Amino acid sequence: MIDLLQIFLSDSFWAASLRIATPLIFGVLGALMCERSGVLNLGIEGIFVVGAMMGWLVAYLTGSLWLGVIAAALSGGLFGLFHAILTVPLGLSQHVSGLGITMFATALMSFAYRTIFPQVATPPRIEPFRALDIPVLSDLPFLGPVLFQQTALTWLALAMVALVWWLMDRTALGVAIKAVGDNPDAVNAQGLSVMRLRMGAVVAGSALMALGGAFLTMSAFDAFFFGMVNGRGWICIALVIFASWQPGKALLGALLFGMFDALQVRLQTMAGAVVPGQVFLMVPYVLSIIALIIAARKADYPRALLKPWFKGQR
Amino acid sequence: ADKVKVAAIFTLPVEQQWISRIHKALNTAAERGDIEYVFSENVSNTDYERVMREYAEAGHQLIVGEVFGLERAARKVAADYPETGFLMGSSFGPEAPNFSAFDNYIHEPSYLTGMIAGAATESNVIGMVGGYAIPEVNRLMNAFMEGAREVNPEVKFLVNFIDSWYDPPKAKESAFAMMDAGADVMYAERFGVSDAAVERGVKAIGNVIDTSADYPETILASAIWHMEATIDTAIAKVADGSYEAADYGIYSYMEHGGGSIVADEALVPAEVMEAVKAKEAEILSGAFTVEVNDEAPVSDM
Amino acid sequence: MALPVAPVPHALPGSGAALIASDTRHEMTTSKPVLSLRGMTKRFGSVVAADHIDLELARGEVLALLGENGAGKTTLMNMLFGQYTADAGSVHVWHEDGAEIILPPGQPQAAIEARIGMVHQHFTLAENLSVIDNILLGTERLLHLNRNRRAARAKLEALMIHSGLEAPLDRKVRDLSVGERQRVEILKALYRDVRILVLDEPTAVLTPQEADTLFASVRSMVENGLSVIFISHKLREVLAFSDRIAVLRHGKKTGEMRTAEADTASIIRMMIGEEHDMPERTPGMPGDTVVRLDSVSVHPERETRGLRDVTLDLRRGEIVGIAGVSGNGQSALAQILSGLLAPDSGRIEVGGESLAALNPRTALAHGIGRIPEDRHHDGIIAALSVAENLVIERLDDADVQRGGFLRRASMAANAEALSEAYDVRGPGIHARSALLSGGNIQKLILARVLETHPSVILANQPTRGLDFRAAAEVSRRLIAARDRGAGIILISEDLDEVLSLADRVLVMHAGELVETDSRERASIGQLMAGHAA
Amino acid sequence: MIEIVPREQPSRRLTAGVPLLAAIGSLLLAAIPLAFAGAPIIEAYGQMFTGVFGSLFSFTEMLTRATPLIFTGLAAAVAFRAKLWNIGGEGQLYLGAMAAVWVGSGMIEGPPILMVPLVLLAGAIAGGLGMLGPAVLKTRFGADEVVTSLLLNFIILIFVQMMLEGPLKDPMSLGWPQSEPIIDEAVLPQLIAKMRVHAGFLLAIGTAVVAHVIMAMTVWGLRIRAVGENAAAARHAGMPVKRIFLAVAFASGALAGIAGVSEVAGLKGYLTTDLSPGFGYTGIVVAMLAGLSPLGVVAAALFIASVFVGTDSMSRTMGVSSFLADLTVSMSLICVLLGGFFARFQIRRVRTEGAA
Ligand SMILES: Nc1ncnc2c1ncn2[C@@H]1O[C@H](COP(=O)(O)OP(=O)(O)OP(=O)(O)O)[C@@H](O)[C@H]1O
Ligand SMILES: Nc1ncnc2c1ncn2[C@@H]1O[C@H](COP(=O)(O)OP(=O)(O)OP(=O)(O)O)[C@@H](O)[C@H]1O
Ligand SMILES: [Mg+2]
Ligand SMILES: [Mg+2]
Repeated sequence: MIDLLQIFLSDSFWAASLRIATPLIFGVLGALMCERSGVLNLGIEGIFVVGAMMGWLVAYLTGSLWLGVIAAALSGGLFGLFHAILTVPLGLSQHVSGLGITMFATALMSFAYRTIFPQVATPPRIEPFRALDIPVLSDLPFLGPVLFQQTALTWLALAMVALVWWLMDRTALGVAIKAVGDNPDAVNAQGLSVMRLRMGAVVAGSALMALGGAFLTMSAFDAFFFGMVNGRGWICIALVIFASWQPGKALLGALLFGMFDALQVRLQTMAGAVVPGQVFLMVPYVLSIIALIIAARKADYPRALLKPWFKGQR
Repeated sequence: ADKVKVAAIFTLPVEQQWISRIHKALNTAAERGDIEYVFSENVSNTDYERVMREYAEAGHQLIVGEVFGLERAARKVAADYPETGFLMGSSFGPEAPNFSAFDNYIHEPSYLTGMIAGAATESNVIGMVGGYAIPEVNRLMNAFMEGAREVNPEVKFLVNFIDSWYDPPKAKESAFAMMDAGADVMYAERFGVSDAAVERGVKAIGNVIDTSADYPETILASAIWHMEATIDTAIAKVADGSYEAADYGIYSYMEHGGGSIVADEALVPAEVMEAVKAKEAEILSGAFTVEVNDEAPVSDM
Repeated sequence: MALPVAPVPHALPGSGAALIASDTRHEMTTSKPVLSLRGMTKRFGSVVAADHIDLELARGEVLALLGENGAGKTTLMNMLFGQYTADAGSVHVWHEDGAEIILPPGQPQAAIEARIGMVHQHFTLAENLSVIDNILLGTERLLHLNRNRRAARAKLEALMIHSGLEAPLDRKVRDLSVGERQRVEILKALYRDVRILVLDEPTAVLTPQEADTLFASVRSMVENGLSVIFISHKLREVLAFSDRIAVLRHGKKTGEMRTAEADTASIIRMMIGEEHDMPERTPGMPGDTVVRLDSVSVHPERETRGLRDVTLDLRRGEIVGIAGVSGNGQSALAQILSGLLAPDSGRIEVGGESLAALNPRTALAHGIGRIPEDRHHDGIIAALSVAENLVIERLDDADVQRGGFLRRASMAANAEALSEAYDVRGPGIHARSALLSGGNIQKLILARVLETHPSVILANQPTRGLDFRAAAEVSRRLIAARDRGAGIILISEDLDEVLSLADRVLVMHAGELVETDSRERASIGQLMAGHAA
Repeated sequence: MIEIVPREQPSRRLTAGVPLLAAIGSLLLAAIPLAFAGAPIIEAYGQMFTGVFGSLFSFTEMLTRATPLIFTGLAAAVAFRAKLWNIGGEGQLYLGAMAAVWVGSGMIEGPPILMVPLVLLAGAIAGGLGMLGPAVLKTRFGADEVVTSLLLNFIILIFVQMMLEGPLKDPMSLGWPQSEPIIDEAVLPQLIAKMRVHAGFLLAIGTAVVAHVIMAMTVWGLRIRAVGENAAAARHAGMPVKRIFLAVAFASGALAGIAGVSEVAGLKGYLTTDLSPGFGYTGIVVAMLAGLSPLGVVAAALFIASVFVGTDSMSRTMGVSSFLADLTVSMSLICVLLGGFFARFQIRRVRTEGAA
């Protein structure tokens, strides 16, 4: 118990929680944008891979991290556009299209990587984002290490929470996106374009997801590996429902998951001798399910989620 | 002479450290002109047997790979193609007439790196991050721990498995957590651990491959696996028609050049180096045997 | 697009809920046209929903568009508004200054810019959004801060006062009653300062009072130059509120006339091309009690009104009509009898057995046939075929299954027979019932319910949205069932319907049920509003 | 401008032709990565064909790979029919496999005629319970089953790992985390000597037929469809909606569980954590491609397996990266998806003139 208390009091635990949460924040915000507009994007896992690979590759080729970030967002958006075309104007099954995008993106990135680097034993490395050392702030006790020794991408993620919240909750565009996810007929009858709103939301959301992948190769690590996304995209699909499609709660959900994960590592090392290590690996997932049960409220469900819409049909 | 046709089948991409050693040895042989080399990577367990048969049917003379988790199937295939040589990473023994087994028996250099780590730690806490608790990993960790204990009976270990071969960010977080708990030397079984060590300015011990150039001032020493001895022996035997089922595990031992230690002499004190050298000599002479222990290691703090 | 926030143009000093007498109506002959539809044509597969229809609308005119279910009314209006892309034809609109424009087909945005507003037959509201968000949707620049809405809110509030249409601006639409939703729909159109307003069956879900209020407000705006096309199946409304009538049949316009010169019989003749008589009410012959509710109470929950101490006796061979403004507890009452809701206190006696609650299964077992209020939601499973929908309440019967296997042939025979008997028209018994029109869906449900000869029938809004021929058919069937000895509870907001069918009338208000002997619209209306008679 | 309108009758010719067109389309697309990798394209196509139809071996290998996909495809198809979004097929597959090795590795012994059904039953129950959990959480607490069943995949896989390092570990495995082998009596027999295809394949076909009969011809099928299409109306009509929902959940999980049994008892002989390369997830795709029709699932699974096995084998003979197989499968998936669209809808031009 004392140990647990120590963990919770240590700044490095909280810093780790935020670090682990960062890719999830991007991902869950992206998923939220898509689903708010009525489109489920199961392509997320693959789009993470795209972001991880393209961000890293462009940074490696150009030497510029920010170009990498932009490339990740653009290529994520491109795959999002693909999903959007299949599911919005063509109205194809969002489940299949999403899973298809994940398979396609993952395979394409693997194939491309192997074709570009046929004979490497260890992948080339880049100089990744470093913790921002902000004078004074970084030296604050507790808050300094937790908040102000993170990399620029973590800050970007937090900024995105604010931006998405502002967009969804404070602007007419956000209202329109929510409306199109709720009842496309309402949007159409008011003279707005269902297609453009949905496609825009899916593309933007997918770009955000890709940033989550980029964080993995450009901030959390400095190289691309096959399989390194390791289910993080799926976690975001779960978190967005936990968050009831709200940006604030999305941040909370991602942080909770990051916290559970950071806790898991520490508990496993401490008590690994007594309990099988796997018990701790399950912790984040089990606690997420419990959190979902407690939080399950469905009022805000985007009612048109998964439902294709065609002009002039009922 | 004709080139030996060799095919390799890996269940993971060739970047995986363990596999990269086999791949490297095969590539070296191919560059030398001894073999014609093809490979399939990332082959799932379900497809492995088919791929073995496809290569065997295609007339490859030697098939290299790893059959952990599909021993029975692989041995059945080998039995169906007695003319083909199979050289497989396996925890079990060889099987006549043509199924040979090897494994990463570099517990000896691991023991030696353990000595260096044990001497280097000031907090007396060493952190170890692994992928999965499988024998191939466990035996190296256990030897490492024994080595560290020999020079430093006070030393304690933190052990963690991340349940993934390829999640450097996760391995990194694991390493950070251990450093928070006091570890000042890290055993880097996975990618990501040394990165964490660099960031926090602590030392790390490498495993299987030499990454010291990537992490300046950080890697004290590494236990290196060399597959050349294993591969070259097998190729030679196939070439002269004398290939038969045998235990190739010993070719990973130090006496065959299958395992070695590289240490950064600038970071390791001379007297420690001396002790290590002495132990290395004992191992090579057979005066000292490093125990092979496949049990999963656990934290003892 | 940004709308300049202007003062309400159709401002009126006060608005009465009284009917506006027909002599205050405009004389359309003197007015200029604001809208002209020419040669409008729309095909859906093999169906020609609209076949070269021409229609004119004058400034300040109220045009009623009539026709049976499926005649093409909604299709025509959807083409006007750009929801559907017309196959042929053009839409001409004249601005105040006399300039003529032709609307590009298939673009609601263009219709909106030409200041045409449409209230759709089915709600087009985003339920998770607030009323104000729904109304302002599409009127603001997309990055407009939606907190910055003082002007818009002021405009809306003025609009609500002047139109007499009140809606809670900050509530989520999902929490509103259908009546409130209908008002939001109309406010949505009016907010855009429309010159032409299309109302597609605006009163289908409104109470007579609400309908009167609505038309009064519309009338007052018409005085100020608004032009209106409205669609309705309620001839009383049409006769009371329109200036002119246009009738569609099978996608073609079959006639037009001045309302002043029209009467029910002539309209019907134009709609169906033949005479048609309405069912006559014959007195019932009440027998012994089949259902008794004994001081049943339900706690109110969120937006559904509860019940307070409701006691009700239903006898064989009678129709008990329950009048009242919807939202006063009717749905709780209906749910209890359907077996979807357990009362918090009180007993239910069915067929001599006293129960704390029913469930759908026991309700069916006790011979209670249910015609649900929302036929799409509760009544049918749209993706299943007509034949399947006809048996979903009795899947265990021997003519439906044997050893778990469906008896398709017998089901088909059953469906053929019932479709014939109840005149269920559609693409066939094996087609998805989604393809049936509302009226035919209702006939399907009626067939399913009546075929089992239930001793009790709960008919909740059984003719809502039906054209008069379909509605008359439903009425006739209910009367026949009664005469066969069934006890029927008829819940309806349509007082005319209650009066024309019921042997006894009860009024529901605020969760209480009061019996009345009166057959006067006015005095029942008083009860419905909560005033003692 | 164009408008998308549904065909009155889904085109028969197209419905039949779509898989063919899609296959051709995706194969044409595969030329792009092939060209990038510098392989001779025509020859590659020949190899792709040979990879599936070139020998009895390659053909049976395709059937072997299709077998688990049929089961997981059926699991998804049945659940999705009732609008139960079971994304947890992968986890349920492992539960089934775990139960199979638990029961079938010597705990009980008996003649094959008893052991095989027993092992299947154990796997089915384990998988069924694996989906019953999320379904109960849904009916009791309203917790979304997409999330819970998805997260359970991770939990179950970690749990399997734990069991394989603990109680289920084979003491003879030299420390490698794998279960004891299934005893011979519980093994699903080989269909053809020396070929891997096993009785699980016939069982899969049989199961698909039974599922088809149930869905199309029985009252239960009608009830399941009713609940899926409109639960409110089903309840109103007196159907025990919750019970049906839970029963479907159990059946769906059981089907995925049998996929696991079939893999361990028919193919691998024992359980490891890399038993399935994502069969649970691919099953969802198979089901959707099949339009949730049980017989369609068989066709879709055979198609996906053919593309995979053919391309995988071709990548080896042509010396291109074996990631090409996954790439081609994903491309053909998208092609089939698009093809289905053209069978159901037509695109027509609409006039845009008229603005004055
Ligand atoms: N989106 C559509 N797809 C296919 N057919 C349609 C569609 N909309 C309308 N129809 C067809 O057009 C015809 C006219 O339908 P419409 O909705 O215009 O009738 P209506 O006159 O409004 O009937 P009601 O009085 O019941 O509202 C119908 O018979 C139907 O076959
Ligand atoms: N999506 C559709 N595709 C094809 N036909 C349709 C479709 N929707 C409706 N129809 C056809 O339209 C006709 C009338 O439909 P409509 O919905 O206008 O009927 P309705 O009586 O107005 O229903 P409601 O009273 O519920 O408004 C029916 O004959 C039906 O077969
Ligand atoms: Mg209608
Ligand atoms: Mg209509």
